[in-house]
Amino acid sequence: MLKESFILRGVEFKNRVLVASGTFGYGNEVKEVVDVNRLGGICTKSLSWKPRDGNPPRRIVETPSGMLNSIGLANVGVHAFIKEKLPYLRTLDTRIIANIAASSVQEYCDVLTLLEQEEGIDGYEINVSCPNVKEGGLSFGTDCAMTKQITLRLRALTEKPLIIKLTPNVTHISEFARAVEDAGADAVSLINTVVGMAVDVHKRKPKLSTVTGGLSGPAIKPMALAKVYEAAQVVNIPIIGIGGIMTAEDAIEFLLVGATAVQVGTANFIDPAAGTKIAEGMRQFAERQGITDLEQLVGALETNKDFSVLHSWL
Amino acid sequence: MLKESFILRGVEFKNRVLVASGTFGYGNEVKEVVDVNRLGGICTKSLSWKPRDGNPPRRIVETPSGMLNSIGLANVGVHAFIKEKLPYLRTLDTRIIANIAASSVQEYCDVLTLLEQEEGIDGYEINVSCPNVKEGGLSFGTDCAMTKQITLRLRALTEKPLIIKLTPNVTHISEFARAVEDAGADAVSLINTVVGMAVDVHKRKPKLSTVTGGLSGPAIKPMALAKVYEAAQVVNIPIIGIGGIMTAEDAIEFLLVGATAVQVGTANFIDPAAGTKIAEGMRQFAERQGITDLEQLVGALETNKDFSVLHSWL
Amino acid sequence: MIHQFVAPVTDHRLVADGIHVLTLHAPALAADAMPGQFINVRTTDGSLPLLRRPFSIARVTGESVEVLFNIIGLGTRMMGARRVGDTLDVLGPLGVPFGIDSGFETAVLVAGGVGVAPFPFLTAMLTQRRKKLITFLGARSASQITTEHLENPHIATDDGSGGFQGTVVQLLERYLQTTPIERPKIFGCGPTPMLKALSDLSIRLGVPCELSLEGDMACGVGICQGCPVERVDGEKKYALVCVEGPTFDCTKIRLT
Amino acid sequence: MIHQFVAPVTDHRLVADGIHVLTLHAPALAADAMPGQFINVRTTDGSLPLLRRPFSIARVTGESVEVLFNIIGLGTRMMGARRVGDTLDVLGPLGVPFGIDSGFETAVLVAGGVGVAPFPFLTAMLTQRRKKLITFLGARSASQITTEHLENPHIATDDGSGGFQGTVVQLLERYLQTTPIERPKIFGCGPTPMLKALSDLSIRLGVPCELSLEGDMACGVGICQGCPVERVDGEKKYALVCVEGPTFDCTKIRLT
Ligand SMILES: Cc1cc2nc3c(=O)[nH]c(=O)nc-3n(C[C@H](O)[C@H](O)[C@H](O)COP(=O)(O)OP(=O)(O)OC[C@H]3O[C@@H](n4cnc5c(N)ncnc54)[C@H](O)[C@@H]3O)c2cc1C
Ligand SMILES: Cc1cc2nc3c(=O)[nH]c(=O)nc-3n(C[C@H](O)[C@H](O)[C@H](O)COP(=O)(O)OP(=O)(O)OC[C@H]3O[C@@H](n4cnc5c(N)ncnc54)[C@H](O)[C@@H]3O)c2cc1C
Ligand SMILES: Cc1cc2nc3c(=O)[nH]c(=O)nc-3n(C[C@H](O)[C@H](O)[C@H](O)COP(=O)(O)O)c2cc1C
Ligand SMILES: Cc1cc2nc3c(=O)[nH]c(=O)nc-3n(C[C@H](O)[C@H](O)[C@H](O)COP(=O)(O)O)c2cc1C
Ligand code: FES
Ligand code: FES
Repeated sequence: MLKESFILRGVEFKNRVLVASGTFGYGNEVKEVVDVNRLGGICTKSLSWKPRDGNPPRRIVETPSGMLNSIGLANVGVHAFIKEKLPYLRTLDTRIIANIAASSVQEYCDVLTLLEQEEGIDGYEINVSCPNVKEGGLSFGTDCAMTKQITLRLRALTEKPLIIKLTPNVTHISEFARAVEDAGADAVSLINTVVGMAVDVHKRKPKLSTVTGGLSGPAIKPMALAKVYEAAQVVNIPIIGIGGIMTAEDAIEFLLVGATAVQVGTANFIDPAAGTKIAEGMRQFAERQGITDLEQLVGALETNKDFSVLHSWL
Repeated sequence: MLKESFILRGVEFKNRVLVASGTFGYGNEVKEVVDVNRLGGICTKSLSWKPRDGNPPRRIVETPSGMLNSIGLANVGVHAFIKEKLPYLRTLDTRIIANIAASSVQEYCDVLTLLEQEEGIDGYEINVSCPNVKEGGLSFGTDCAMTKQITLRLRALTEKPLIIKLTPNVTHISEFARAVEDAGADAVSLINTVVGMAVDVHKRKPKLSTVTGGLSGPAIKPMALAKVYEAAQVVNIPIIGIGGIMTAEDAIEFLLVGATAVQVGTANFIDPAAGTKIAEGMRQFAERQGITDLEQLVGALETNKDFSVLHSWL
Repeated sequence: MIHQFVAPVTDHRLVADGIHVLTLHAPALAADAMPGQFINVRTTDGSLPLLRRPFSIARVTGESVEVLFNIIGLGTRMMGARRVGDTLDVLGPLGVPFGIDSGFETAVLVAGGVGVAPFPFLTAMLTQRRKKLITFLGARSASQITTEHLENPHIATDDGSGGFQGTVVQLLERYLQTTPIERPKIFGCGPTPMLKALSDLSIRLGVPCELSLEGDMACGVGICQGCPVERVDGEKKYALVCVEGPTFDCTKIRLT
Repeated sequence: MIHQFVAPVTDHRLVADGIHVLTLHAPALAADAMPGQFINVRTTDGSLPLLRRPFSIARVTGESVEVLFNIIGLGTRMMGARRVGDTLDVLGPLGVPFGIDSGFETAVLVAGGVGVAPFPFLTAMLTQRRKKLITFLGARSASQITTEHLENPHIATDDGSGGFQGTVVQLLERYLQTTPIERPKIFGCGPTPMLKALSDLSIRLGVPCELSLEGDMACGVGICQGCPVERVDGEKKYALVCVEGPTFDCTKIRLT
């Protein structure tokens, strides 16, 4: 029997494949075509204090082996989430991670505090790729001190697993990973989307209404793997790997470079059952390789120690 | 008649399509299949003081719509370049930009000083994505102060166009662009490759001998466009846009977001004549649009000012 | 109920210049689909194109479903290369169907280009319900027009090579000026500028009108929030084309 | 001289289990190519797969060139889908041909799997030069073996379904133990572990041996520096497979 589970601050996840925030809604949209209970967990769409309409169209642009999105965190808001979405999520036999977005440290705290009063939430994932309105809209997630502060504040408010979701749009993601580890986070998840843009040359306009957006999908997988590997060199808390995962092999690449678990994002749009299929594919891979616990793959990459990730010539 | 040319520190380039360093060798490898004189310019493979063997195999890995490389700056060295490669380059009717790589500030200076004594070099492009051996191998290009210092030192040594080639692997590329503008650079070129990796799940080893490598090709175009756009908001010196350009439309996207010219990289491997075809495609596009000078496209993107690149919610 | 399945292609033909019709054996879809709904199709195994492509359900016969499309870019090129015996990965039926049961006597179907796609199915269901039908079809030229499985077709072409020279909305307006229609309801599908003109006309004439919108979609099932269309009022600013549409009462949304 | 051109596919057939042969009309290539050289083929218009794929020139007849391949991944799958009348974008001939003119009397051709690809062409040119020829072919099983346009074939299969059961290098070694060969030279092509075994054997026996190497290539023309193989000595540490190879004297390089 293969051991697939992992534990985060005492909470057991039945397998190592979660679905990523914003790519699986609130769990009920595709319940007819996916057995969601076979997922390790569901990260909800980011929740803000108030509902958000999101950005004007166009919000989605396809790019070579990737997609740009500029959704603007359209979400029902935490109150409607509790009333309308959580009851269904509570019926599921999988871990529910509430993903939180906010435009001030206080808003992060308020949303989490409200959710703390509810049954059925197994942990939090904090989306720090949000504009800090106090600082003129600069992203929290590219400011290491802010990211640490958010972590410290939220850590004080909950005993549940606290996952900080890091943005790749920084020079050294390992600094951020270490900072949130120091501040008491139970795990980091990475990567969120990569800043990108696309232009309509005929209209001479950005294709997205917001000029830039977030790139996801297979195009970013090489970058995501490098970021996870970089973070894994410095932190001891679990890492949840995200970025362009389409197949079980992709997921195993993330485990090998140091991820304890993975999240599947864009792939859900192409195949709503992607997450469960990837979990199944990982089981088959493990069996073929005679592995008894997926933990054996975590960080099991053999590297030639003469070469080092950050210091090589390209 | 369409005006295609642009000028950098008094040097006129006949059109706005150059071939990127490391993707067109020393200009002579594909002369049988490309009319190199129809290029705006050729950026040589990075030149270091001594010849470099490069990294052990495997150096190339294909990824979805992209490729990773870890060449290790294999190059003949500046002395052999002058003796063996430059004589041919001198015979060409296109601009020759010597790209320089080094592992210390002094080495950058030495290589440039040596090249200054030679005829036939129209300008320099400085590859700062190199490990700084004095600082334990940390990349010059991710350290804004170092990047500025290199620029200042080299500026003092030449009156020819000096282009600093920026790495995308930083939080705010605009800071770097501004720093090198302040230090007297004539232009910035961006982006160099994006750090990425790929794993062989069966061998449990990185596919590249150096663990990580540089991602290039269509996969990175959205990111490259966003970086050029970001830099264009803050600098007045010309920007040369690079990253995933395969077609004339791609090149025009870069012009619209603020690039004065472009470099074509990975596309040369797929079609050695990519650069000349893209230049031709830009001419046709301009004609169809009734444009008389390609300069009219530079930075001509219409953006909705309510939204700003860095501060939007994703 | 949404199904995800791999459907064999049982027929592939051209019904007009550049207009392909693929027939899929898809019993569950055929059983559940209603006109105006769509399917989201994976056009390749690889990651290029990455996303599924939405197509209206053009016709249902027995256990078969037809899609009608023209070739626009890579995804439709991949579809156009499908031969009998190949398969397609399909998600559907998706979206809100056209409202066909009450409030009108005569259905006025107005299509621009491949916007004709949902109308053979709609025609069949309206005929079952004994509604009267008039169909207006617009295209660049006559060779691109198909009237298969449509009732009472009137044609407009940009180049005048067939029927009225002008847009399909102009043709409709002229028709309505001269011909009284009993309790009409307009059903429109086509490019957004055409839908906007149609919407303006129907509001001006006070004729109820439902439009099937296009939009950039990633998921097709209400998850990604990628397909907003502005609402005219209500507490939420946007509706999602994939789950609240693609069919909308034209007075409820603002096209731009 | 290197050519870049779009060649029509004039024939596509299977010569063994999973072994495709495509014939291209490519006069300039046919005129200039020598055995051991390769072409770099664009397998798709899009960016997936992004890079060209290298293939040995398998045979030249008149103005036609053949490539022989099996399906490994996406690129070869795209090649395998090519039909007569389709085209392929080709760059070539590339690389250093086999040394076929002097220093030997008998050519011993040793192929592992699709490593047989360059040998029909090599056989034709060696025959022209009145060399003696013996060919050793290895594969997983007999169904994957083609002996078309080869001379004097000896077969080894992993599963024993044809000829000797074992590797092609083991077969060669046994053969050489019992059969004297007049001034032999070995020409090898196949997967790297097989080439390594062949190289070891030929060095041990003191028989001259040229190998055609595989390697990951981006450009195929000596630009990208992506295809190094370690040299045994010399001032440079690596040779480039695409321009200094793909054929190498086995004593000059170190296979790993
Ligand atoms: C609900 C719905 C139903 C549809 N039904 C049909 C149908 O029955 N038959 C049919 O032929 N088409 C239909 N379409 C449109 C169809 O989905 C697109 O033509 C298809 O996605 C194009 O894919 P592609 O890969 O070939 O082109 P791409 O390479 O994706 O696009 C080529 C160009 O067309 C533009 N484009 C792509 N998709 C759309 C779109 N959805 N709306 C506007 N512009 C677009 C792109 O921006 C690009 O400039 C429908 C769309 C929707 C939303
Ligand atoms: C000079 C030269 C000549 C060749 N001649 C022939 C020929 O005549 N016939 C033929 O069938 N093949 C030949 N090959 C190999 C051929 O190029 C590869 O099989 C092909 O590139 C695979 O492409 P793909 O997209 O189908 O597979 P991919 O999807 O690229 O690869 C699938 C798997 O195979 C591995 N792989 C891919 N390419 C190579 C390679 N070149 N060497 C080792 N492993 C690889 C990949 O790492 C991956 O694991 C030659 C290679 C070289 C360098
Ligand atoms: C349409 C879309 C919406 C997303 N919304 C959110 C979100 O609300 N909160 C969040 O933390 N991440 C969000 N993400 C990021 C994903 O969770 C994930 O980090 C990213 O897409 C990379 O993974 P992928 O390549 O597998 O998609 C979104 C991504 C997409 C494509
Ligand atoms: C194989 C390879 C070698 C490269 N070598 C160099 C180099 O020596 N110096 C340099 O400044 N950039 C080098 N680059 C980076 C390119 O010049 C370019 O910045 C990058 O590839 C992005 O552009 P592209 O997507 O068009 O390839 C190299 C890129 C590749 C793919
Ligand atoms: S397409 Fe994803 S929400 Fe509509
Ligand atoms: S493949 Fe580019 S140098 Fe050999």
